[in-house]
Amino acid sequence: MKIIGLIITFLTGALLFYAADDFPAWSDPASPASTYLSPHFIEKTMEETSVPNIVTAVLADYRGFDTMFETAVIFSAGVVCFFLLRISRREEEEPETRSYRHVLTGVTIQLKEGHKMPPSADFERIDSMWTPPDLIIKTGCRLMIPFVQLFALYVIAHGHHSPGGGFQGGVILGASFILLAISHDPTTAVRRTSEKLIGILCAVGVLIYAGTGALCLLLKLNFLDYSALAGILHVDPITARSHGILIVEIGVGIAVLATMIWIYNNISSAGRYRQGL
Amino acid sequence: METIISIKPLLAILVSLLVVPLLVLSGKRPNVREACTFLAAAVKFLIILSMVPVILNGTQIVYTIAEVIPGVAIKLRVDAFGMLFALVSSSLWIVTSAYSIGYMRGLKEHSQTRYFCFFALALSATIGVAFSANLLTLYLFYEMLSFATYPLVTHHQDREARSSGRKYLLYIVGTSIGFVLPAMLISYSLAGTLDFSSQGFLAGTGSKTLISILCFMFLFGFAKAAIMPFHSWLPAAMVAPTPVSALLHAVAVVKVGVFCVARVLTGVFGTDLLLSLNLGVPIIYIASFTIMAGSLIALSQDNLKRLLAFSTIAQLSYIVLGIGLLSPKGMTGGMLHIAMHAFGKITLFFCAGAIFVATGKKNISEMIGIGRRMPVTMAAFFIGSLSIIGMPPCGGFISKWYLVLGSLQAHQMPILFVLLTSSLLNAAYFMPFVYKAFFCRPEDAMFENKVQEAPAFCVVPLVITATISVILLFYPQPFLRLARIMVQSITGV
Amino acid sequence: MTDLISMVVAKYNFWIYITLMMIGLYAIIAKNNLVKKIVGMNIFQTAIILFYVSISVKKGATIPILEHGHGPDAHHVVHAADYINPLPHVLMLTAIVVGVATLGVALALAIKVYDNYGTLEEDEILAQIREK
Amino acid sequence: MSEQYPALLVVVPLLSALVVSIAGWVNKRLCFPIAVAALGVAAWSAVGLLLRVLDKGVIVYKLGGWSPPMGIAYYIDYLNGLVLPVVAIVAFINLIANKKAVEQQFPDKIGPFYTLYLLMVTGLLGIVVTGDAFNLYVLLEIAALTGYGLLAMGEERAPLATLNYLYMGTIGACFYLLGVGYLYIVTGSLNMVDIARLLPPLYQSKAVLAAFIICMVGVWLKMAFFPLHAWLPNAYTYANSAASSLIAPLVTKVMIYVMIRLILTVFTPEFVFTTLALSNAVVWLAVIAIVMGAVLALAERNLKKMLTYIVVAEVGYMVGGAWLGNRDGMTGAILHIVNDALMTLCVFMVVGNIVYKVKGYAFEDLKGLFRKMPFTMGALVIGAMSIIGVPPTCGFFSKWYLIVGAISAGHYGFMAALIFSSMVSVVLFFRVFEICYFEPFADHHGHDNHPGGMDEAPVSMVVPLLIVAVILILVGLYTGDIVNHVIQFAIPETMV
Repeated sequence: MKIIGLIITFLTGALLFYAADDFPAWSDPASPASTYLSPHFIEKTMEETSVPNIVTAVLADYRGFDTMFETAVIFSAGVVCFFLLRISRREEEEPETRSYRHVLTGVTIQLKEGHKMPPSADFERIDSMWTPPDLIIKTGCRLMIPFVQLFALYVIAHGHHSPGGGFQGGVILGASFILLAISHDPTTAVRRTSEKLIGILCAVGVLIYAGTGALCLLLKLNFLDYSALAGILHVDPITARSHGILIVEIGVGIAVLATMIWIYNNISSAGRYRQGL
Repeated sequence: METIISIKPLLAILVSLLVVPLLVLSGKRPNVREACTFLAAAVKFLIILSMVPVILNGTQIVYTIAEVIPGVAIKLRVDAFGMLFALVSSSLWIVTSAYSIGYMRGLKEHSQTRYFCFFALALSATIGVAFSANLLTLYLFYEMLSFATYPLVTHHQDREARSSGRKYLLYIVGTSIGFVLPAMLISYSLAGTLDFSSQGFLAGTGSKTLISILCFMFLFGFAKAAIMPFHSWLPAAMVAPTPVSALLHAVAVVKVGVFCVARVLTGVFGTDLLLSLNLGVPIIYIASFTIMAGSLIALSQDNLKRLLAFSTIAQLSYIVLGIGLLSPKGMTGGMLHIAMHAFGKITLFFCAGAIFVATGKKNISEMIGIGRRMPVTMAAFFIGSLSIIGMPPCGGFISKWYLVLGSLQAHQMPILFVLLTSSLLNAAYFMPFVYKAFFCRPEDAMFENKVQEAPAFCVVPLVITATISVILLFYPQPFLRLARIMVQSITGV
Repeated sequence: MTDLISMVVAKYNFWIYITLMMIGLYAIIAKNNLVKKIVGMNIFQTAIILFYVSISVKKGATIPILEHGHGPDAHHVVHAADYINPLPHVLMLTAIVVGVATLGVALALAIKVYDNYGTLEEDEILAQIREK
Repeated sequence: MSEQYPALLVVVPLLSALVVSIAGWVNKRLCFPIAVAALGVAAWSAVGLLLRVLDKGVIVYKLGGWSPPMGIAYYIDYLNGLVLPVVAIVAFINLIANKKAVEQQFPDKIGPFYTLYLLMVTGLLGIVVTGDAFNLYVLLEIAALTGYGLLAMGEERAPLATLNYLYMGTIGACFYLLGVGYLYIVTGSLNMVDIARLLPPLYQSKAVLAAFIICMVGVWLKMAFFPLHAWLPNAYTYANSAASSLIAPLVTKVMIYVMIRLILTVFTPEFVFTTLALSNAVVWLAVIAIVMGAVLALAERNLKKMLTYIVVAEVGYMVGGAWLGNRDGMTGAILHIVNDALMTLCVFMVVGNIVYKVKGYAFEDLKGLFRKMPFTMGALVIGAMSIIGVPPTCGFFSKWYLIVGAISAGHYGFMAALIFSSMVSVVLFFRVFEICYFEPFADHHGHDNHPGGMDEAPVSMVVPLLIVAVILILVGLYTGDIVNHVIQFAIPETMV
């Protein structure tokens, strides 16, 4: 296998080296890629979409359709992880011992052979792998998370004018929740953002994007032609494009946020949503 | 050539196809089911019969089902040759249906519904072959027949049936996919059409070698014609219930094989092309070899049905021989032999089945003296064997007569010798059995001297077919006229 | 010789990406550990991203975000030569996301495989399958 | 509304996937009707598009209102106009047929299953309809990712097999992406038609050659063209039946479509068949693919795995046909996309029904099935006839064109391979039929001694299956119309 691998690798490499001969030199301003489409994007974006960040404009408008599917890709990854890994409580085998923790004191007790504790506000059920989170990390993260989230919102909202946008912001936002899960434990994080909420948010995010597109379609223009929104938003068609981009970026942000959390939860706990990982 | 467009040929095919759901639905009530079969057989026969006068006037009936490939449609055309064959097989289906009832009920066979369904399907395919207007349609129905008969051949679902079924498919489907399909496609590439025409369509399209190769691919590809060395499926297929052997392996399936060969030789290559390439000679020698070898092997058989199978192999090659002679009389003889042999051979198979139903015996050596117990059956057997040998007062005489004339016309003297010898061989394997059946010494007889025939449903059909065999000598119309019309359209004589 | 050197220098972005890609490809084909294969897969994808992004570079140009897009100075003429090509960046944003999604699915599958066989070494798994 | 069909085709399944996903959390019973409605609309739009193409010619749909090459455009011409309805209808029928099977296999995960199913169909439809090379990559990945998810839920070996598929699929998609990058670097465009316009002066460029080879290898990996097929049999065999009967008919066929699209539209036949001297070698590779697929199928004692090897062989048919470089071969390849999708659907649905009832698909599980499940087996017979290539089932006619193409290209090896594979298919299927028909053996004939009556799959599974079986024959009978009115115009006139 190793030798076959080497042969294949070198054959591929040789082909690519061979082809590179005909490529324009690095950073050549006269290369076809830089002279064919990109001047139009660079020079006309402002007139056509009123968005200074050309990448954002191309991403969410000129090639908005790609981006919608990109969001759908990440959504499907979330669904796939859930579909493959999630083990429902019914299927999961009941552990021999059940552990409970006294909320105030932190004392834990174990009950053996299927005994249960009557429901009470003082005790909460915990998994056997539960470990108490470290105080310093817990506090440090608790301080950091709001700022991380604030920054994420800025990145989403300011995507028109600076590097950023729905994906980047969504990832940062998702990371803040993952940080919570890491610094505390998954159950705490899941308690804040229930699985159902995350699952629905994922779909809603993409739905905002695709729905905006479909709305344009209902307003008698082509799919994703944001200028159709001008009537609803009471602005001129060019500004409507800019606003349309913002709407879909928010959708992307929600979808990415939710999917990051969803994938993390499923993969980190192998679908069991247990504590103490 | 005048043609009229009519849906009748399609109806003739569809009748037995459409009756299948009825048969399935009425599976629980055998009487209704058998009534349906009869009805379908009768309707089919009447539809075909209603077309006879038109055909006898020299007109052809065409009907296009679908244009599937540019230049090639699934298309039906009824001409004299097809009509001859359709007439034979559809009339015999009625008789066989009656016989099937007697046989299957007499033996309390399982899965009778399935049996009748596939029988009906097989008949659809047979008529389809007879009425095909081009090679594609022919191939379509040919394959349909191959697969529809598989459940019939393997009806008993035991190990023996499975191995026979394997052999059956191997030979028949293997050759049709391996030889006919590529040959057909090469022909299409050469000529751009596949429609049969009276002088063929391959003339002047390919090199001599290619045409010769194609010719042999077709000849051997239609393995249902059982030309050696692709014959051994036929004896193996004798594991099937006897009505299947009778109608399919004496009439429908095997005759479809020779019909296809004849059709392709006349309609695809054309007699002129074959004569100019001198391809008739190898064909008649291959056929002659099959005749002689088949007859010789038949001599050594003890199992009655296997004997009949080898006899069939030999007789089928008569037809190929007749076509291969490429002389008007020879071709007439070959085509006539389809009808003559059909009535004779089906009688023999009916007799074999009747004996099996009545006594459970399959081997000739166990049937000494059977003539005293089943005189009617054995009398019919005698008539049938006379027809096969080609002696008056049976129809077989006429077709053999034409074959002899044909070989004279084609200046093929060695063939005369083949025809003569094989007739003697035929007599040699039938007559001792008939003789022993009737005239053995009383102490050798294996049966009580008491008449006890098979059920009436078994006996009546075989009496009918035997009678028709005799009548055909005195009144060979309309088969003779159909054959003549066809030959005239091919050769102009 | 100098030709070769100048060619190598002029197109060094391609050499780097090809090398990276070969490393990734080799890892996918030849490595025994399923997670190492996933890592190889990511290197492979990253190499392609590198390739695309390197296409977009233009000498003397800056990132494709217009200065003074709005406001008082907004209506000045934009020169295409001043900004790098935005399109590859857009494409690679998509490709990155696809890469992440693939990684997630691959890891989920690896977890399932580990659940079934208790190992991630391919030869050990195959040995287990053969035993059955 | 009819001018919006191109958008509806893709957007309706996408939107409904999202709605189904939400419905999965709220009320599971809503999932199936929504999915059916969505795919119904998609199938309707696909057929509508085909009719419009027949009526008015090529349709261009500009997404976001941006005209190409700035924005992304859909091009619907005769080629994808034909493939779209096939994809949509196959997905639709399979969805309905597998309702019970899905409920049986994933009682808790109905929502995610239908979500993935719809996303997969979205991806496949998008691949077929798009006219943008990069957009195709994104959709390729959607179809692939959801496919991994669907395939991995199956038997114990499914995740490993799918993981291997994922490695290969990712390499394939990345190769394609790389090829697109190479085209972009030399032309500066991503739109297929635009690239085709810019390419002719560059035909001698090494970069274009490399782009072509890389794209082809990538696509071949995805379609499991021999010798890159190793991932396919296991991945399809161990998956659950609802997924395998969606993916087996469609994914390889859609990838063949992509290959043909690249050859016909992007690189143009002049470049592929005239400038490059590769076609003979590829056809020989296809010959090996067909022969090896057939032989490997013979070695299997397991119905589903046997069928997966047949899929591998069929890929060889289409690649070979497309690369013969003449009109007949290309016609055969395109026609076979349609036919093979339908017949693979038929046989895999049969496996689905068998698994539903018998819980197995090894040869020994099949004993006595003709008696137990006569309708299912009847459909298997028709599907088998089509794969063998018996008229009037559709499989015969595409084989016809392929062989005629082989003859007119003078490539007798390919013709021999096709005929060999037909014969092997006879053996393959009749081996199965023998087991279903003969065993358990009757001890002595003459009496009805077969125990057990009918035990057929539910009506909702059998009826769609029978519909597919009838479609197999109908498509066969209408081959002439399909070729004359559609495929003929799908192939550029320059190809003779």
